[in-house]
Amino acid sequence: MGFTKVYNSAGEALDGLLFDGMTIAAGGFGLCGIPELLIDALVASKVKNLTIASNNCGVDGFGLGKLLDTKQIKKMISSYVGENAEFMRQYLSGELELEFNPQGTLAERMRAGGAGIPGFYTATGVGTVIADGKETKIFNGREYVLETGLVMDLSIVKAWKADPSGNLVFRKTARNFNPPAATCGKVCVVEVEEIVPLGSLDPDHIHLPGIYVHRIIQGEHEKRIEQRTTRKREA
Amino acid sequence: MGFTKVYNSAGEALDGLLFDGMTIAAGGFGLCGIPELLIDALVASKVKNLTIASNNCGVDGFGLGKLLDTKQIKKMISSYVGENAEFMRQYLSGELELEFNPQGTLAERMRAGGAGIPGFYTATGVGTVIADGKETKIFNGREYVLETGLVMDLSIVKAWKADPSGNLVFRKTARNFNPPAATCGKVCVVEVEEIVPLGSLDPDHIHLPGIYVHRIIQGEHEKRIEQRTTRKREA
Amino acid sequence: MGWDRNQMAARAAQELQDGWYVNLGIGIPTLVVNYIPEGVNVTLQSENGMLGMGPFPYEGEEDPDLINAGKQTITELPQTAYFDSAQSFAMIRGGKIAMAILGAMEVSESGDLANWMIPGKLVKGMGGAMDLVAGVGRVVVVMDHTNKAGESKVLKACTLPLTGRSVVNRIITNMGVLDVVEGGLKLVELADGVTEAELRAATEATLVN
Amino acid sequence: MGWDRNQMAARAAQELQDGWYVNLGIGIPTLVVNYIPEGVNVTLQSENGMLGMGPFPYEGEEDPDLINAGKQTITELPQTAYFDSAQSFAMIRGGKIAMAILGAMEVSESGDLANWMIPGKLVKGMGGAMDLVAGVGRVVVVMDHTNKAGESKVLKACTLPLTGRSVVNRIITNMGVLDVVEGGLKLVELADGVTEAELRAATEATLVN
Repeated sequence: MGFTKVYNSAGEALDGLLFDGMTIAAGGFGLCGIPELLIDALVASKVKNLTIASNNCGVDGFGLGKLLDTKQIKKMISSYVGENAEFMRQYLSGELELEFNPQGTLAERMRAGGAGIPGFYTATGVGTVIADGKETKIFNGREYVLETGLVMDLSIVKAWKADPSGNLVFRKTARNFNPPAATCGKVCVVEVEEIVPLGSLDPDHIHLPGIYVHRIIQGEHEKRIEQRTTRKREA
Repeated sequence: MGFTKVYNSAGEALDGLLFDGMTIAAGGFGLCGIPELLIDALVASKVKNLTIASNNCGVDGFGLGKLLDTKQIKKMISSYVGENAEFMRQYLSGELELEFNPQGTLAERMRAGGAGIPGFYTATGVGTVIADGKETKIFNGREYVLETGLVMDLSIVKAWKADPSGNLVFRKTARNFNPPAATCGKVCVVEVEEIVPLGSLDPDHIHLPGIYVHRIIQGEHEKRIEQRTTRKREA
Repeated sequence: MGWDRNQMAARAAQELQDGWYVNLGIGIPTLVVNYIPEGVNVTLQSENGMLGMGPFPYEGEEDPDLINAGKQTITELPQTAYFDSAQSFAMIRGGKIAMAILGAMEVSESGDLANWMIPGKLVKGMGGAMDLVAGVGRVVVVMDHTNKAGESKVLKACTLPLTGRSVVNRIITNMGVLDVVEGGLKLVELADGVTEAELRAATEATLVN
Repeated sequence: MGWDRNQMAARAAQELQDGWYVNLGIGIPTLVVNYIPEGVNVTLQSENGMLGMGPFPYEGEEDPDLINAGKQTITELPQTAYFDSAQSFAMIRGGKIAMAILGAMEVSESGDLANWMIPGKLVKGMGGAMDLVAGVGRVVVVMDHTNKAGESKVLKACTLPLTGRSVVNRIITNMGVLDVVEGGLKLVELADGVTEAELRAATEATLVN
């Protein structure tokens, strides 16, 4: 059994996979379910001119925002800038390319790329700038725009648990973009909170089968909360 | 709480949904995970000229094969005839229309129909009769054929467990076509082995969220085995 | 004069029907959940991957793995199901959600909606809004009738980049309720203390009978 | 003369590499699992929705909810994962499976494959074969070199409806192993007791050096 998917650190897990100008799909929504350790390893690697497909770009100074600070990102493919000041600043100043994708189109483009579907039609964005320059087609009297599948050089993903064969389980809304992002990379590296023994995951409860996963690391996650909202207990 | 998804019988669950010439998506692979009770109710209803999208058409005298015996099916959309003698006989004699779809294309057409995707490109079937008369397009130097999303009047589906909100859990390989079939019907009726109380399914373990499910029944299933293969215990 | 944010949310809540699956946008739409009528059981979808969104957690019970599309910590309910973003937008695009209630920067008389950017000034991003307006059964917009400068946000044509073309069914503002119909907007209801003349004066869009 | 079914399967098993995900077709390919070399860990995909297919169950332990693509009762392994048909073919179409080993009625020198129907006579259906040959990394065909009438099944061009065009990489028959290369087929290996002259005589396709 020479073959193993389990690596000791994020740096090791990315060894040999990085090159300047590469494309990366990243899981996560806001700061929820983001591959914190792999992002730190990308910062440490100093790989540059990255094109990253991710719904958001973290926040100022955390998550993918760290790679904005170090100017390692050439282009983002995202649906939301939101309150990320440095993201907006780099985009408005022209330092950063930004390809806006509607959130569902981005998720479907990742899934399609992983599923061998090079193009699909959606009504999302028809009649808006999103459809500019794209082919459209009428189905049953309605206009749809052709969107393409995304195939990226690398996927970086955060899951809750993995077994050594790479079967993944996610937790609550931290699942989000992670499974589709995992499928669209030529190589998929996953960080988890816990690697559990083979056979300890119920085969009916696996969210993403190990075939999509090439390398796994276990580590500690900060899991920062972006908007802490609570209610008071009734007296 | 006037609104409920739970019905008392397959006949009740199909009440008001059936009409001659309608289209139906059915879950199941071979005889595994097929909606036995809803098929029986379709036989009893005498609804006719059905177009059914299902990977197989049961076997002689069981599963969807029952609807072949009663000549209620006008057209099948399937990937496999296999050893179903009556299916092959009706097709070769011209009594039954048969639209062959590659298995993966059929599954994806169901998923696409349910996901608001009216068309997608696949390399499957390029250069074969499957691509005859269909649009093709080159992406990155390779030819792909345009396949359409399937939207059917009704989905009939078999799951293992449901909660009253329609959240579904499947068991082992009985999952198969059931989730994509469930999503592509304008109305989806599901039969399960057990309806469990709300809150008893782990929200991370739900295979198909209740939003796709309109009516649910619980009942007894024969679950016939098509090919019983075993090995001997070592002495 | 007219409705405040909570009254607008309460009015929007009257749009909901028993058994519906609904997506609520960020801002005023979030408040709708506080006014769902008795006996009306709706399930809230959060497009980051959840059906059956519950209220904010009690202090100390926040879970970083459980947030809504506005990145706020929330809780689950007995009927909750989680799924990934591709599945989430499959159900949105596939028309499985009965209604979306969204905020807006501008709405036009033909139902065009703009709510994701102000060129050169504010780049928010469309998030899931373009998918929602293209996919859900019915789109209700909740917003102030005019901007801070007193200019109408209910226009003949939007001036900002669109989120969707001909997608809005009903507009609920602080001044009343308008439906998008053939030829323009139709007044459905006036807010408390607002006259038809006042609403007409604050509306750039064509009003039809 | 040449290899029997089990020897063909054993030869096909030599194609497997450690860590690979593989799909085995119905018939002789099913036997490949009995000959996987020591130290080579492969995971079998069954296109009806399973990775990590185990052996047949012990008598009395058959589970109607657990079958393979040939509808045979099987078992699960510690690494098994189940999924639906859309996900199953997403991974097939998406190139995640390293190799498929399939049976065939005919193969051509340009790698065309026919294995799903004989017009007017036998309608089997393509099942998942068209998706497999279009999607997986490498396609190996295992079949008899000739039909019952002694006619070559290794042809210049297929006569039956195709499963895929230019999709086969390697052909393993009872007479030997052939690779699809530029200009025709290249002899890789002769089966035990088969001469090159015998193989050439039984092959309609062009053989190149």
